[in-house]
Amino acid sequence: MNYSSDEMMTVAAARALRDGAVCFVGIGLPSTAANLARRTHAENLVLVYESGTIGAKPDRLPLSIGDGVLADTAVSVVGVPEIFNYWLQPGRIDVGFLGAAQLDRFGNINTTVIGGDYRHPGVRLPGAGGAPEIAASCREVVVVVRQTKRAFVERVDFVTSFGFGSGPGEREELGLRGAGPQLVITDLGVLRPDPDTRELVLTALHPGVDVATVRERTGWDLRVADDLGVGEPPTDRELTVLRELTR
Amino acid sequence: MNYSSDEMMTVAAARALRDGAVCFVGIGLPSTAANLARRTHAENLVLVYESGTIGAKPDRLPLSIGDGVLADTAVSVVGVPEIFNYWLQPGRIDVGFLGAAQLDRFGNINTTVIGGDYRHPGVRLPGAGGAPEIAASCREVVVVVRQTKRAFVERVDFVTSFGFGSGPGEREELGLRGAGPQLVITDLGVLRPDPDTRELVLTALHPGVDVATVRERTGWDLRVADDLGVGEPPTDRELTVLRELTR
Amino acid sequence: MATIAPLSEAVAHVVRDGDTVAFEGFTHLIPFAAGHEVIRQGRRDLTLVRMTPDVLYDQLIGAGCARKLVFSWGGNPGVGSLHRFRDAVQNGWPRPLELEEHSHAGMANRYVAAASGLPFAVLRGYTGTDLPAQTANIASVTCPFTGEVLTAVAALELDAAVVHAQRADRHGNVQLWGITGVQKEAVLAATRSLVTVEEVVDELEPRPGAVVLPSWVVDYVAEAPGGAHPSYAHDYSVRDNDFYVAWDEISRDRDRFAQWLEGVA
Amino acid sequence: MATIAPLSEAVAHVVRDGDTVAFEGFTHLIPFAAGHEVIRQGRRDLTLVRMTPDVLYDQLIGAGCARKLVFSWGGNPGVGSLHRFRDAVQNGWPRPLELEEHSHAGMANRYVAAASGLPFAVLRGYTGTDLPAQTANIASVTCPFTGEVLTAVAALELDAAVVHAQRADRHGNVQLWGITGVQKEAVLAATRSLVTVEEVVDELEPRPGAVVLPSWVVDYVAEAPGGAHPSYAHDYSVRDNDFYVAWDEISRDRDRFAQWLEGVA
Repeated sequence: MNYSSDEMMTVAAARALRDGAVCFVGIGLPSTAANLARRTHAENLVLVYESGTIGAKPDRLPLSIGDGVLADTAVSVVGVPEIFNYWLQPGRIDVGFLGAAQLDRFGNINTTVIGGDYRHPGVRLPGAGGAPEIAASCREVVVVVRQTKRAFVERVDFVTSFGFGSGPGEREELGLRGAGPQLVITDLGVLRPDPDTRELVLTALHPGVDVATVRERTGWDLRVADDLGVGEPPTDRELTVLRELTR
Repeated sequence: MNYSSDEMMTVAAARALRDGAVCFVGIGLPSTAANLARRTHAENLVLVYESGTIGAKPDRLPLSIGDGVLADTAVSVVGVPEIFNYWLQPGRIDVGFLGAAQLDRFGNINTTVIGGDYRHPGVRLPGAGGAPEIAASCREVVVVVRQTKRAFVERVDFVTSFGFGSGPGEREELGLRGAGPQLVITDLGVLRPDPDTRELVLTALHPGVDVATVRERTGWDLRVADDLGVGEPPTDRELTVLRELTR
Repeated sequence: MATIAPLSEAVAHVVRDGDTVAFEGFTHLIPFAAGHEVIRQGRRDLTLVRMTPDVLYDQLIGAGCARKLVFSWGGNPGVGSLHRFRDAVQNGWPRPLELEEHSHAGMANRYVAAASGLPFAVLRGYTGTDLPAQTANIASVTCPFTGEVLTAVAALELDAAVVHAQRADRHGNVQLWGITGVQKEAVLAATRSLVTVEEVVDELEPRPGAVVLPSWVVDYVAEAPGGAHPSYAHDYSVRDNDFYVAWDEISRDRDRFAQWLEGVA
Repeated sequence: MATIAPLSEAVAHVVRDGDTVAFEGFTHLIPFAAGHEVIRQGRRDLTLVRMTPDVLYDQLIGAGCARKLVFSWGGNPGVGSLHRFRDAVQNGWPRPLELEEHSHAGMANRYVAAASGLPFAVLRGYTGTDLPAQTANIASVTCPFTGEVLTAVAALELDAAVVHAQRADRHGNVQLWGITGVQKEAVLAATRSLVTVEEVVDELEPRPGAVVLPSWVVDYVAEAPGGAHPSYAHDYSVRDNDFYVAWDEISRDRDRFAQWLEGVA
């Protein structure tokens, strides 16, 4: 079956979720990917939404973080303070799934302002939401974002969610308990932090994408892993389930 | 109708609760008095129990703080942390009803240890429970306790719940927001703190009790108010309802 | 005891010029009808507070009711940006909008602190981000037992809180269920409160997952059936997703918005 | 994912010599069956934690399982004192019992802090009392915004938590209702946890007021119908008030207690 680069990105994100993992899900692409995973290889994936629904099993794609289908199908519905204090903060969540307006070389995320200064921004974005603490407290973070030169920048204009700061040791110094952004999935391929430098490195391409294209759409001098892989294209089943979900 | 001094005490305690007040109720005499009040002059009294039941309307006397009848008849049942943090601590409760093993001249309460020292006590009592924060945070505190020389002491062996410390200004200095013990109801009469010295003063006798008896059963040189009153005996209705409740 | 009153009367009592006021709701149960009444009553200089200011806050901001916004995520959920919010921030139209910005965890804990009668709350939050530099309401606090440094946020005390719920009884006890967000905390954090409800009933039969606010912590209850539209009230209505999409068009243009605003008045 | 196992096996996995362990329950849902299994397994040197240690803790203390008690109210509710507890404190029998004593508000907040992954919690508590002088786990903390001095309590981190609930499903999701106390917090504060249940069912149909613990935060679930006796399980059993009264007699005398203890083994 033919597929779009967005479909490839969503399928790749879904595959990153192991069965049985507990996943803190934002709305949009992360939610689509998590629901796809639950319908394919990860039947026992636990979906936690910041609206307070734990273990939701929506029979359709939720249209917002507070969709009634989440409450109707959850194992437990709790208030918003509890979801952050009892469930996210102590490190009970395996994977946090985040999007980004800007993402930099060291995995820091900006969803606040672009251009100008904070008080007089070029573009005012929606802001932090749950992201700063998701980025801090989940065992690991997966970022799903379309790869463009505007989005993939040397240094974000505003650190909304902390990745690796400007390199190794900073998370540890700040006392952040989660491992931070361990995986960035784009419409072109996959980036992972170098274990030594914490810089995001291209580790896999989606089928049919070349390195030059990825580098063109990256705002820093992108390093490429020695053992650069190429992902599997979406299977027919993955595409069928995904299109069923999003139609 | 004939009545016992305990019945007089319970009726006097019930009468101290105005209709519509929100009352934090401990088990035992306070609970009996509050439930009597709700069945006589204070139909809209709101009963809050530390087990997390708000607005319970038990159709019989609860046998413990966690009696199922409280949950079954409550307007809302919340967890124990919430009852203390959202409901007691911010000063939403009008009246806190406390008992005491020892009560001193300045309304301080001991329910921890009597005699010896803390590590090697003469008598080990149950301890604080909710009392220290009830005494601190309710708009006012009513203490219900049988009057004996052993219980009414010059200075408590251990301050479990703070009344007025050793005199005026101490509650304010400590930042306690509630007005403290404004009323002590015993089987002999009623004591109130002197507005200036904060010392508990005998302000009313129950019918048939004389001052000498009260002074005899008080471990300090008890002051008597100039306008010492005498309470009304229990009405037939009060006694009937009380006996219905406790039989 | 809550007073049960018509919406216009209740809003007039609860929301006043210059107030710090939250119209809370986490996608679900957003008090649109009450917010529109605030626009009709011409309230000004409000400090609007909400974790997720969305279309209702875009409307209040565009109508010139707000002086300041305290929030953690301002967008049109599932659609994109809030154009009246952006226009106010980027161009000062119809008046400048001061921002105080937090994370969800921070805002939730600020409500909890206020509901608990505490001046601050402790969390693991904001660490390493650029947010603390922009407000005095984020600080640090040292654990007296371990020496660990944590984040403190100031209690979010409100003059007024407005929320929508499914039901109240005739005594003014309020019941809401489904996604219950921070509505309880907002009401408990406020000096004055108003709950609009789908219906007033004789008895609140218990519901799984329901939060109940006793009458004596609520000041006003007003019947406003459908009062959460275009958001929804679980078991009463469904979200009007088309309106959220349509809002993107309506709000992009000042004139088009002005036209919409006339329809509210 | 919780493992569903027989009670003896589950207790052996969850409660170990030297543990700091809470058997929580606020009059309701007290895990007596699990506690008796701990006595049978001969656990020693436990630091027993509970807001309201009552008859079960009197039994564990009398049986010599405990080295220390962390608590806020220790009595036989509605009856009087705990004689085994008193005997241990006043006479060191069968072994000395170290005490760490708090108020309910302090204990509840200590659980909340541990459940929240924080080293401490802030409250208005203990002020003016003689309690802070007796433990290092009560301190003060200054609000970084207002300068006000408040009370801090250290997080109550547990090796193990044991609670009783009405039901679990076959995946190990647990549901309890009625008075729910601090059971959720205790489980979330613990490294290992065991929930005994009245029954394991195919599906947890939603109940008003129910707290649900997802399977993935529970280690063991064990069926123990009637496992809260002489306390009760709301909608399953009623409290055996006669036993609480009888306990006063049984526990007053060491020999009489020893006889009772033989019946447990």
